[in-house]
Amino acid sequence: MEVLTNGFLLGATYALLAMGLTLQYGVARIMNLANGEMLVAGAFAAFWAFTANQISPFYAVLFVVPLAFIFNWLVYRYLLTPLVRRAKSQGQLEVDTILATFGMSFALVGIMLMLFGGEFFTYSYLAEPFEIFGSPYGLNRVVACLASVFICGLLFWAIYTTRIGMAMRALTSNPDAASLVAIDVPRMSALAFSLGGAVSAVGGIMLSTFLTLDASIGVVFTMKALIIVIMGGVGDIRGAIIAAMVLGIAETLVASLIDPGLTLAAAYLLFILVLLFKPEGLFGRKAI
Amino acid sequence: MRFSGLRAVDCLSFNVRENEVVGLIGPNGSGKTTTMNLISGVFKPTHGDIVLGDRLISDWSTREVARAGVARTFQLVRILPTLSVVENVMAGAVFGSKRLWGRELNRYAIRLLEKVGLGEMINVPTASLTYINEKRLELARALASDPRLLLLDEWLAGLNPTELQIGIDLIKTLRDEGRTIILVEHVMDAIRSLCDTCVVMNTGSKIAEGSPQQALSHPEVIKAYLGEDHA
Amino acid sequence: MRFSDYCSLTLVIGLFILAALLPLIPDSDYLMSLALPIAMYTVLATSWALFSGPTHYISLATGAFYGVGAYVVGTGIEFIPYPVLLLIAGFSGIVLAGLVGIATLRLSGVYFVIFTLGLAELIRQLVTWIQNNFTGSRGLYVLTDITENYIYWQLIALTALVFLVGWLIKRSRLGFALRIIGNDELVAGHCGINSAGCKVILFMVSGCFAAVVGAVMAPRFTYIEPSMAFSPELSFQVVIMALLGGVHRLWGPLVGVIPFTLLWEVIASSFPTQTVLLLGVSFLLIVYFIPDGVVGRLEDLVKSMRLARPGSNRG
Amino acid sequence: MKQLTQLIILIGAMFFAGLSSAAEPIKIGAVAPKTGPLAGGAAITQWPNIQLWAHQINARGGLKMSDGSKRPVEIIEYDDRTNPAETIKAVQRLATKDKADFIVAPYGTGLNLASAPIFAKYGYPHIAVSAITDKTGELTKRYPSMFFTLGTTTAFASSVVDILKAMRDAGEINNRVAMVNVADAFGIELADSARPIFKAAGFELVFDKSYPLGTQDLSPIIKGAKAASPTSFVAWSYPPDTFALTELAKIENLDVKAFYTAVATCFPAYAGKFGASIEGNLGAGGVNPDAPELQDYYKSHKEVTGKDADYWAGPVTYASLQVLEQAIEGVGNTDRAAVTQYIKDNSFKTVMGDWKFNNQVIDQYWTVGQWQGGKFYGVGSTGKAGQKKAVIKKGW
Repeated sequence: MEVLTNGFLLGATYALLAMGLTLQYGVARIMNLANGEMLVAGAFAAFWAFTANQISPFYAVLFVVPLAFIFNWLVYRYLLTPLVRRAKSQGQLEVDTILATFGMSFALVGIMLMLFGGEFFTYSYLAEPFEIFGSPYGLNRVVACLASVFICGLLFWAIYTTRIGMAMRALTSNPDAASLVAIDVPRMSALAFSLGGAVSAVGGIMLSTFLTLDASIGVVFTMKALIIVIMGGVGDIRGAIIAAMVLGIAETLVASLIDPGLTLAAAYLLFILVLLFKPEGLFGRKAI
Repeated sequence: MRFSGLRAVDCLSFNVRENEVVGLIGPNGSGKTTTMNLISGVFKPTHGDIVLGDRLISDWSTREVARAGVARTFQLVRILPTLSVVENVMAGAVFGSKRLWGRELNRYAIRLLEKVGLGEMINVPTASLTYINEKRLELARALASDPRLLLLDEWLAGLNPTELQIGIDLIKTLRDEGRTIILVEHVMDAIRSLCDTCVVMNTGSKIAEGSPQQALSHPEVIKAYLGEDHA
Repeated sequence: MRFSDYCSLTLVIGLFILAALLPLIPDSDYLMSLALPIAMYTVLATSWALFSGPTHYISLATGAFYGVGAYVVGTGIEFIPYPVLLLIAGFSGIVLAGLVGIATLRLSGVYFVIFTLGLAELIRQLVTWIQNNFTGSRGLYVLTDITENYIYWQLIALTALVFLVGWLIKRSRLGFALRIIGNDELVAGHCGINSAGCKVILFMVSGCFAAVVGAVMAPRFTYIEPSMAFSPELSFQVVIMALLGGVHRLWGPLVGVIPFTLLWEVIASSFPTQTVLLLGVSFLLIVYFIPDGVVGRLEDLVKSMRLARPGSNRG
Repeated sequence: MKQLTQLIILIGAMFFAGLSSAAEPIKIGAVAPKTGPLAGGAAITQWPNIQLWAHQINARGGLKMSDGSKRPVEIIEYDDRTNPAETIKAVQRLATKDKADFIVAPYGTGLNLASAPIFAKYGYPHIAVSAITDKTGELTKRYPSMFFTLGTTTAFASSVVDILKAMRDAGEINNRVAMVNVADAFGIELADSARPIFKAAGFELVFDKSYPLGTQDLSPIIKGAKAASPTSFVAWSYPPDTFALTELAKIENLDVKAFYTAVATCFPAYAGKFGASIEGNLGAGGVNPDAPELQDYYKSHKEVTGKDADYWAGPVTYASLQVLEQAIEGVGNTDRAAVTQYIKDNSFKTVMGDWKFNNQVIDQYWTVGQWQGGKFYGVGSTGKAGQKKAVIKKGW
C-alpha cells in the first residue's frame, strides 16, 4: 500500500511534467526539447518569490502562468513558425524542431545562468509529514499531486468539452483535415504550444517545493516527459496521465522491491517494451 | 493464382497461367490496386491464400515476394529522383532474383532502357523526364528483375493518344516475349487488344471473368460501369 | 578508375599525411588541442552520417557507444593489452548496435530519436549498477603512457578507416540499396531490398566506430565518470556538426566539424561566461540559416555560378 | 544580474588596480564548470573563492616580486561545462594561447585527473583541491607538479566508521548501519572502500543500496532504510540527493542516532533549507570555524562575494590559492618550476591552518563534520587540531 501510494504521488508528479509536452507535441507538433528548461524557469520564479519576497509558491503561479504563456507564444510565433512553414514533411519538421529546440534549451540555460548563477537552489515549503494510510509522506509532494490532479482535470475538461479543445483534438488527429474545416491551424498550434509552456512552468513551481534544482538540470525532466508522452500515445492526455502513473508506480516498485539502482533502467525498459509491442503508444491510434 | 479475403477486396478468386496477360478492371474504388498490393506483399490478406507457382506467399513481405520473381509498377509513378536514369533501372536488377553488378549490370540496364524506348535519355537528369518517360523508366525497372509475374497498375493511364499507342505496342512486345502480366487498366482498347483473360471487379468482389469480349458484355459489368438504366 | 579519381585519391592521401605530421611541428600544442577534437568529431560525425544520411534516422546514440568503448578500456586496461581492448570495444559497439537496431529500427523516426537519446542513459545506469554491485571501483582509472600525440594518430587512422569504409559502402550493393531506400522505401522493398537489414548493418558500422573512438579517448581522461562518458551532449554535437556539413557526401561532415570546432573554440575562449548561451544561439542560427549544410550551400553556389556563366550547358 | 554587476565591479577594480600599479598583471587561469552536473557545486566552493582571492590580492596592490615591485593578478575564466574534454582544451588553451602564468586546479575528481597530464606537460603546479582519490601515490609519482589537499577515499570512509565506532563503544548506537550511495564514480568508490571497513569494525550493513544519479524520488530509499531499523544512516551522496535524502528523512522521521550525508552537507544552503532540524547531522569535510583566521575568511567571503562560504572545500580552495600566493611571493617571480619546488619544500600559513605537503599530499585534513549549534564543526580528521567530539543526533 505504501509503495502504491508513493508510486501514485510520483506518477502524479510525472503527469505534471508531461502535460505541457503533450500539448506541445500532440497539438502543435513541436517536439520541444527545451520543455525542461521552461520547467526550471518556473521553479526559479517560485524560488525567487519565496526567498526574496516571502511569497508562497502557490501565489507565484499567478504571475508565472501569464509570463510563461506570453514567452512561449513569442517563441512559437517568431522561432518555430518559420520552421513549420519551411517543412516539406512531418519528418523534416520533427528533425528541424528537435534541433532548434535543443539549441533553445542551451540558450535558455545560458540566460538562466546569467540571471541566477549556477548554484543549487532549494527551499523548504510544506516539508512536513502528512499521513496517508498511517504512513508519512511529504506534504509538499501531496500538494503537488493534488495540483497535478487539478491541472490534469482542468485540461481534460477543456480538451473534451470546449470548442477550442475540440479544435485541438481535431488538430491532433489530422492537421490537414482540421484546416479544411475552418480551424485556424497556426493560431491553434500557437495556443497549444503556449499553454503547454505555461503548464510546464506550473509543474516547475510544484517541483521546486521538494526538489533541489540548478540551471542546467532541465534536460533530465525533458527526457522523462518525452518518455511519458511517447508511451502514452502522441497528443493524448489520457494516455499521458496513465503512462505517468504506470511509470511512477513501476519505478517505485522496482526501487522498493528490487533495487533502487535500477529504477531508471526499469523506466527505460518499460518504454522500450511499450514501443515494441504497441508502437503507437498506450492510447495512440495506428498511423494510416 | 487463387485469391480471396479482406474487406476492401472480398470474395475474389482468379488464376493466372504462365505466359498469360490478365486484365483486372472495374470502376474506381473497386479494389484493383488493393489487389495488386496484396499480391506484391504491401498488405497481408486477413483471409484467403495467395499462391505463386506452388508456394503460398500470403504472409510474405514485399521483399520476399519480389525475390520470388514478382515485379510491379505503381499507379502513381514512383521513380527514384536522386538516382540517374540508368541507376533507376539497375535498382531492379541488383537485389531481386537477378543479382548483377559491375559492367554487366550497366550494359544490362542500358539494354533495357533501349527496349522501352529510353535509349536516348540515358544522360538526362531523372527529374526532368516527361510523364511517359517516367512510366517507361518504371517499367524498365520492373523488367530488370526479369520477373515471373509483372504487375502493371494503370500503366497506360494519363497518356495522350500517340503515347497510348506506343505504350500498348510496348506491352504487346512483352506479351509476345511470353511474359506473365496482370494489368490493371481503365483503357478498354488496351484491355481488348492485350488481355487473354479479363477479371472485372466491383466493390471488392469479382463480378465477371472471361475473355475481354465476354467479360465486358456481361450485364453486371455494364451495370457497374454505366448504372442501372443501361443494364 | 579514371585519371581524376587517381588525382583525388592522391590528394586525400596527401591530406592525411599532412594531418598526421601536425604533432611534429614545433609549438603546435595549441593547434593540436584543436586538431584532436576535430579528428575525433570527424570520425564520429562521418560514421554517424554513414547511417543517418541515407536512412534519415536521427540517431542520438553516439554517446552510448562512445561510453561503452570508454568503459571497455577502463575496465580492462589493467590486464588486457590496449590494442585488444580496442577490438573488444569495436565488437561491443557492433553487438549493442545490432541489438538496438533489431529492436528499434522498425520504429518510426521520432520514436527512434527519443529511444536513442534514452539509450545512453539506460546503459549508463546498467553500467554503474553493475560496477556498484559487482566490480567496485575498478574501471574508473585509466592510467597509461599513451600521450596525446598517439591518441591523435589513432584518431587520424580511424578517420582514414571511416572514409575507406564509407567509400567501400558507397561502391557496394549495400550503398546502392541505401540510396534506393533513401529515395523510396516501398520501391526498395519491391526491388527485393531488405531495408531493415541494411539499416541494422549501417547502424552497426556507425556504432562500432563510435565505440572505438570512446576507447581511444579513454586514456586521455584518466578517470572515467559515468555521467561524463555517456554524455548526451556529445550525441547532439555529432548530429549538429554532421548536419552543418551535409550528410549526403562522404566528406560532408568534415566540412561541418572544422568550422563548428573553431566556432566553439572562439566562443569558449572569447565569451567564457556566456558559452552556453552563445552555443545555443549559434546552434539556432545553423538550423535556421544553413538547413542543407555547408555542402548544400556550396553546391548551390557552384550551380548558380555555372548558370551565370554564359554559354555553359547543363550538367 | 547580481553576477553581472559583480563582474563589472571586478573588471573595474582590475582596471584601476592596473592603473595604479603599472606592473604587468600575473595571469591566472581558472577552468571549472559554470554549467553541467557539477556547476552547482563549483558555484559554491570554486568560483567565489577565486573571486575573493583575486580581489584581496589586488586590493593590497598585488603580489610582491623579488625586485620589490607589486604585480596584480588577472583571472582568465573558462567554463568547461563539466566535460573533461573541454577541461583539457581549456587548460591547454590557457597554457599555450593565453600564456597564463599559473592555473587554478579544475573542479571535481574527474576533471582534475583529466587535465593532470596537461598541467604536468607544461610544468604548472596543480593543487588539485576538489579531487578525492585513493591513487594519490601513483598520481603524484606520475605527475610531479600535482598536489592533493582534500584526502583519500579510504580516509573518508574509515573516518566515518571511526566516529560510529566511538559512538558504539560509548553504547549510544548499535551495530546496524544503513548505507546508500549515488551510482556515480564518487559514490561507487566510497561505498566500495567503506564496505570492508564497516565489516572489519564489526558493523552490520542492514541496508546497502545505490541509486542512479538524477533520481527524482528517493523516498523508497529512505523507506527501505527505515524498514531495516538501523541506528546509523550513511549516504555517499551528491548535492541534490543530499538535500532530498535529508528532507525525506525528516518527513519520514528516520530515527537514527547518526545521520551522515556526504557532499553539500557543509553548504550554507543546507542550513538555510533545514534550519535547526539538522542539528547533529554528519557530513563530509568540516573545518574549525572558531579559528580566528577562518572567522576573518568567512567575513570577507560574505563581503566580497555576497554569499556565505561553505564549511569544507571552499576554505580549502582558498587555502590552496594562499599556497600559490605565498609560493609566488616566496620565489619572487613567476618561474613555475621554482614555484612548484617551493610548494614542495615549504610550509604555509593558510585559513586551514599550517600546511606542509608531504610527498605532494596534505595528509592532515578534515574528513567528517557535524552541525553543532548552527556551525559545521570538524569532528573527524587525520590529525587536525581543534577537532570537536561527535555527538549523537537527537531526533529531527
